[in-house]
Amino acid sequence: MSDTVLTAKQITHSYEKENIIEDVSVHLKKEEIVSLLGVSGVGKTTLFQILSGLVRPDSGQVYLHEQEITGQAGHVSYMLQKDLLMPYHTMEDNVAMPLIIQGMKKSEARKKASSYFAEFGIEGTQRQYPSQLSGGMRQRAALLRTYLFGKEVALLDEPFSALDAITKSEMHRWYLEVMHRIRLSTIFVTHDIEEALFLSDRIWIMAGHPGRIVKEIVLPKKKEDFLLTNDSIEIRREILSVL
Amino acid sequence: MSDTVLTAKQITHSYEKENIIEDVSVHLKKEEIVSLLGVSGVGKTTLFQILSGLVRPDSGQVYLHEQEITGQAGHVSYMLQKDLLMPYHTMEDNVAMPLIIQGMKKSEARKKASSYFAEFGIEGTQRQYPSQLSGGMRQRAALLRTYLFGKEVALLDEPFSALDAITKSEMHRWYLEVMHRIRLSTIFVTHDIEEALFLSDRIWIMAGHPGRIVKEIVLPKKKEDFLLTNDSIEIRREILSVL
Amino acid sequence: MLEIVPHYMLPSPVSVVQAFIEDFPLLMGHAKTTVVEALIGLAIGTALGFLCAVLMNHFKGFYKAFYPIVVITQTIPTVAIAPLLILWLGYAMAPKIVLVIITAFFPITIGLLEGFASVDREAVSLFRAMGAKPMQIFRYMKMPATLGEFFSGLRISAAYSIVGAVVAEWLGGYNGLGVYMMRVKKSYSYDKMFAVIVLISAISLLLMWGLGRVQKVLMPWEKTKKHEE
Amino acid sequence: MLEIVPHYMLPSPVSVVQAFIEDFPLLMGHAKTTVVEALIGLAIGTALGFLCAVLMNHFKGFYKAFYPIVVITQTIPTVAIAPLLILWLGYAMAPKIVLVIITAFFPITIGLLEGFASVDREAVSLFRAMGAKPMQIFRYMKMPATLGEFFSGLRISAAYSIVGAVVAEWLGGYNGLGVYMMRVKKSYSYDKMFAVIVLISAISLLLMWGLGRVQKVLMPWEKTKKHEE
Amino acid sequence: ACGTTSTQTSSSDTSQDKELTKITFALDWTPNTNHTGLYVADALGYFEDAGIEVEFVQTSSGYGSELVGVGQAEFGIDFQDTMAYTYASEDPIPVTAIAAVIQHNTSGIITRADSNVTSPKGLEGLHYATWEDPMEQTLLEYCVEQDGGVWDNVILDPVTVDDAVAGLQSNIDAVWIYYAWDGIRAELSDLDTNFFFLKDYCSDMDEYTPVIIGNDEYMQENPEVTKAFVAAVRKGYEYAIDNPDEAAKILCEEVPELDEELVTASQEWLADQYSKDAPYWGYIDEERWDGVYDWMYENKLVENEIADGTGFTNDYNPE
Ligand SMILES: Nc1ncnc2c1ncn2[C@@H]1O[C@H](COP(=O)(O)OP(=O)(O)OP(=O)(O)O)[C@@H](O)[C@H]1O
Ligand SMILES: Nc1ncnc2c1ncn2[C@@H]1O[C@H](COP(=O)(O)OP(=O)(O)OP(=O)(O)O)[C@@H](O)[C@H]1O
Ligand SMILES: O=C([O-])O
Ligand SMILES: [Mg+2]
Ligand SMILES: [Mg+2]
Repeated sequence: MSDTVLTAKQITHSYEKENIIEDVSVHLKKEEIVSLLGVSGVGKTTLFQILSGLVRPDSGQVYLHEQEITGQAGHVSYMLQKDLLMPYHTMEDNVAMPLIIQGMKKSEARKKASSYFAEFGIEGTQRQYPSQLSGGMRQRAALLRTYLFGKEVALLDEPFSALDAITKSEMHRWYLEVMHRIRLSTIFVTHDIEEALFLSDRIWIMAGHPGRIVKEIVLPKKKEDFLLTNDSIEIRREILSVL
Repeated sequence: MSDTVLTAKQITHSYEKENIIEDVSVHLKKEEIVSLLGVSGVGKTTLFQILSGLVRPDSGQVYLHEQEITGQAGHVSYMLQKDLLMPYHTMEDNVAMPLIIQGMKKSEARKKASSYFAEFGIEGTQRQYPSQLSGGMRQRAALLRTYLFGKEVALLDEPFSALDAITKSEMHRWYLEVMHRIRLSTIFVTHDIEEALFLSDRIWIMAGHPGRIVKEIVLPKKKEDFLLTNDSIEIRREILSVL
Repeated sequence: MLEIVPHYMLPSPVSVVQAFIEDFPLLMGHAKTTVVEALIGLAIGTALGFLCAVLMNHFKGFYKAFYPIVVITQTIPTVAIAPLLILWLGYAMAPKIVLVIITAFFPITIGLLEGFASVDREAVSLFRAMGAKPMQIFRYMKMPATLGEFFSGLRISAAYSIVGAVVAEWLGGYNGLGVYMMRVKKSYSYDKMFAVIVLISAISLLLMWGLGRVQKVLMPWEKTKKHEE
Repeated sequence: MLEIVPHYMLPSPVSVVQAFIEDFPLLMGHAKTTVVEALIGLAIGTALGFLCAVLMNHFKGFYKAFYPIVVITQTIPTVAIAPLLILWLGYAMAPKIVLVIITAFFPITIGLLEGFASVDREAVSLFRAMGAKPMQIFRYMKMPATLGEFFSGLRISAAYSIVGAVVAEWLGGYNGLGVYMMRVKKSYSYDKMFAVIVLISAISLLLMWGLGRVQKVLMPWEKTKKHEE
Repeated sequence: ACGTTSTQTSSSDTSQDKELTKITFALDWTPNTNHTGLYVADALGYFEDAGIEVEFVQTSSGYGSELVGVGQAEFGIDFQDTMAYTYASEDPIPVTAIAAVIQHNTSGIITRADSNVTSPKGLEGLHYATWEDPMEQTLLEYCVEQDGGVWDNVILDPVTVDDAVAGLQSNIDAVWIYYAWDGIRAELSDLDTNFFFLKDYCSDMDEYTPVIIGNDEYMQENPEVTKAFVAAVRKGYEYAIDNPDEAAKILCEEVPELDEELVTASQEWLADQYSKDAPYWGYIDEERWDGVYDWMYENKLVENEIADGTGFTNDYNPE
């Protein structure tokens, strides 16, 4: 058995007869973090919707290990670009929803969800409703909810975009720690090149119209101080030139 | 007459009996750009809601020039943290809304709004509905709509957070150009320190619980290559230490 | 002894069709009256329901004072007000239209009130920030956001309007499907009775279908929604 | 000669109150029957309306087949089905309950259908991504998102339920406010007639008030919305 | 207020152990003095003595034949003229009249006194409230013309007048009512009115209205119960004829919603009418009955001729 967890083969998809993404083939390996970069509107979210099975592509297939999951939702953890917290559920229930969906008893699910609130800097908001929270707090709650999907692959669409530098790096650290502990594999969309450099093992750059993966950058394994090396400056230049 | 356009005096506000921001006094000068930094949940959006007159603070006053506008909406251009495009209006109508509200004829307002679409990279979406656009495109439409408010002060709550580096720097350039041409004064919330350094004349740092403006940094006038100077590295360090 | 429907009360489909064809000109004549009453009543009822909802949504005092009255109008049986209506308005269309109005305005008011109440507060904030006056917030935001609820109320009202006019015609009148219905019922003409009931249902369905079309045109954004599953 | 309301038809408030007090035990006895019919009818009608809406929302074929039938049930005048209902169900509460059910289920179905149709597609996507089954999407998302529309339908149904039972009682029966009403009307006791109308309205208002309370409890998130202006 | 005084309700405490035959009786409308005999028979135990338990059900008007026909009630009240339509149809409702509640048609036209109407001809130029029934209009036309008037000169206002006294104070001048209830009520009111009986102007068309009807199948299968039932009812009406005041009290007690003053006055008048000119209460005269249906056929009110003897029998109510 290979160590590839998620594979997309020749994905093409259109909206209103116009191709949005074309011939996208990618694979994600176990415990890998890949970031997806690309200008606004290039098709990143569309690709995620296809990988998550929410949208069936016009052509192409998606596999989880060897199992085809094209157009089948529910196999991967997916954080949508909007936070999509339900205004009619408390924060606790919103975050606990994936557990409840998986059949966990409501009280237990709440307890489990609630136990992560402090780590995410939203302790005390359990009984509040989403409308009472700040944008960044809502984004963190959505991330926590995604984590509780508990799948082995996570697709995160701009998970840290509403966070300040401090909160963001706390979340980064938490994420890397969790990733390794639960052997999670991740693809995430970001517009922050530093974030991509810091977090990822590989970077996919999507460009063109229709959008394709035009470049893949493999980053060196160890990242301590990598962001300050000449290597990284080279890579930054490369990324910007492709975009 | 002084060159101060917007003044906030000793603003304090609470939600559910808990003070969120306390004793905030700031002023904004003509043609100035000030960025507001602060960790998630510190009260930046709350301050903006008060400055824009949408929320009346528990205590304190807001002035536009010498006129008190505390709790009076409609005096400044305000881009909310969510894009808030109306699902039932076309993109064109969404963007043209401030002009329509100000009494411009619908057809004329549409034409005017539409003329900016290309510059914002959303040309061709005029007749589409917001749900058909990507996150970044929606954010740009919201920014364009805010520009069309046409007030002399603009409050922008994370206006560029959903944009990739390229699109973001295009928007930055456009903004600086417009700013000077129409003599606009701006406060904007950002989590991107580089962006704050690049765009602003001053940086306010909000911190604490309840949130206060704990530090103001005045940046040197000319910014060409400023981001690569030692000065700027010093300032970055200062900001991170305060946050 | 108990059949599902006693044979003497259940005309054969053939005889119903025959009755329909035979009385066709008569039925059309009566139908015209009823449809006119129903449509005028529905139009005025809609306008009135709309006005009520807008005023009740806008003025808290008006809401408190008006809500019980609105409910009470629905709880007074027709027979109780019918004599007064005839006294004031005569036997022609006016009292029937009034009864249709009373029936029609209520679901519209309730639907709109619910719609207005569930409008996104942040969208209201945005419009206020633009300096929008209440009327503009209403026109460009609350109203389109509430069109769905409005149509759901209107659907209910429309479904009641034709039969509402028919029932009102029982109070007395020169013509209308209600008058026809009472006459054929009195003479135990079950075939004609069925024919007129079918006609009433058909007209109502036509009205509902028309409403559906109008809604599609007025809510074009609904088309663009991706369908799940 | 034409006064606004002829004096002989308009009893003084004092005599209405007197009539109410005098007939109080009798009224309460009748009211009990009517309220029981209305509440049972409303409860079953709500459940049925709910079921219809869920099935119609979930199965496109069911929707197409059922929508006309649902409309038709509302367009058949009571008198036309009354003899059959009595034939099948007798003179006791059953036929009245059935008529209340027929009245009550419709606004609920229409309200819910509109609610389901306007549910946020992206929220549905999120739940599908979580691997939620249709029932779970319904329970944790569609239903709470649609509670507002549900209550707006239920309000309409509730407003009709008491008077619906009263009107149904005119068809025939042993007791109930409708029976009382017809009797005092035939006796030309306008004071008692007004007393019973006031009672019907009062019970209806009480029911609506109760619904409002229930809605507040079931939709706690509405409280946290900031109020504009 | 009606029925606060207490009279004896059940005179019979015999045969407690006997199984009573349950019967449902469909009234034509709300209980009124047309029904007094029925309520008396119930209150004074005549039914119980006959081994019957009767439940009265109030209905909306116009269902008598249908409800009895389908068997939801064994007996009920209907009117001779409305029954004609079903007897003339291809598939008649299986009901038969078994007793006349009142011998003669006690209905007629009420007008304000200032209209000075004393006979049908007087309706010329006046506004008459019609409920647009062919039978109604044909019979009234017949009476007007018999009286030497011209029907076309009567102005027809298509409105159902629930309250004649109220109606006469609006733009209506003439209303068709039953004297025993609405006529008496008008007498009790402040309004000065005139009234004439229709039967006085159409002696060849004096219909039975109202009549007690029974379900054919039930009556064939239970002739003894039917006879016992009619006998008890007859005893009740005979009591009402002899004791109008007491009978009124009983009705009021059984149906406390009714207005006692009206009931008492109505009862007083009706006492003489129930079996007027008849050999005994409930008797239906064959010639008169058939004559009504012949008249209706001749006047094109029914499409088919109704055979003589259709729709009634005195068999369950013998001398
Ligand atoms: N309507 C409300 N009701 C109750 N509490 C609220 C409400 N709105 C905001 N808050 C609270 O006020 C605090 C500040 O929120 P605010 O939105 O101003 O933060 P922010 O600085 O904009 O954060 P972010 O960077 O995450 O957008 C938060 O703790 C939030 O929970
Ligand atoms: N439902 C839809 N109907 C029509 N067009 C759509 C729809 N969804 C997306 N698109 C179009 O597809 C293109 C790609 O959108 P997508 O959301 O995938 O971009 P993205 O790369 O995620 O951008 P961003 O960084 O701004 O979020 C855009 O041009 C958008 O207008
Ligand atoms: O038919 C009558 O009611 O007189
Ligand atoms: Mg996207
Ligand atoms: Mg904020």
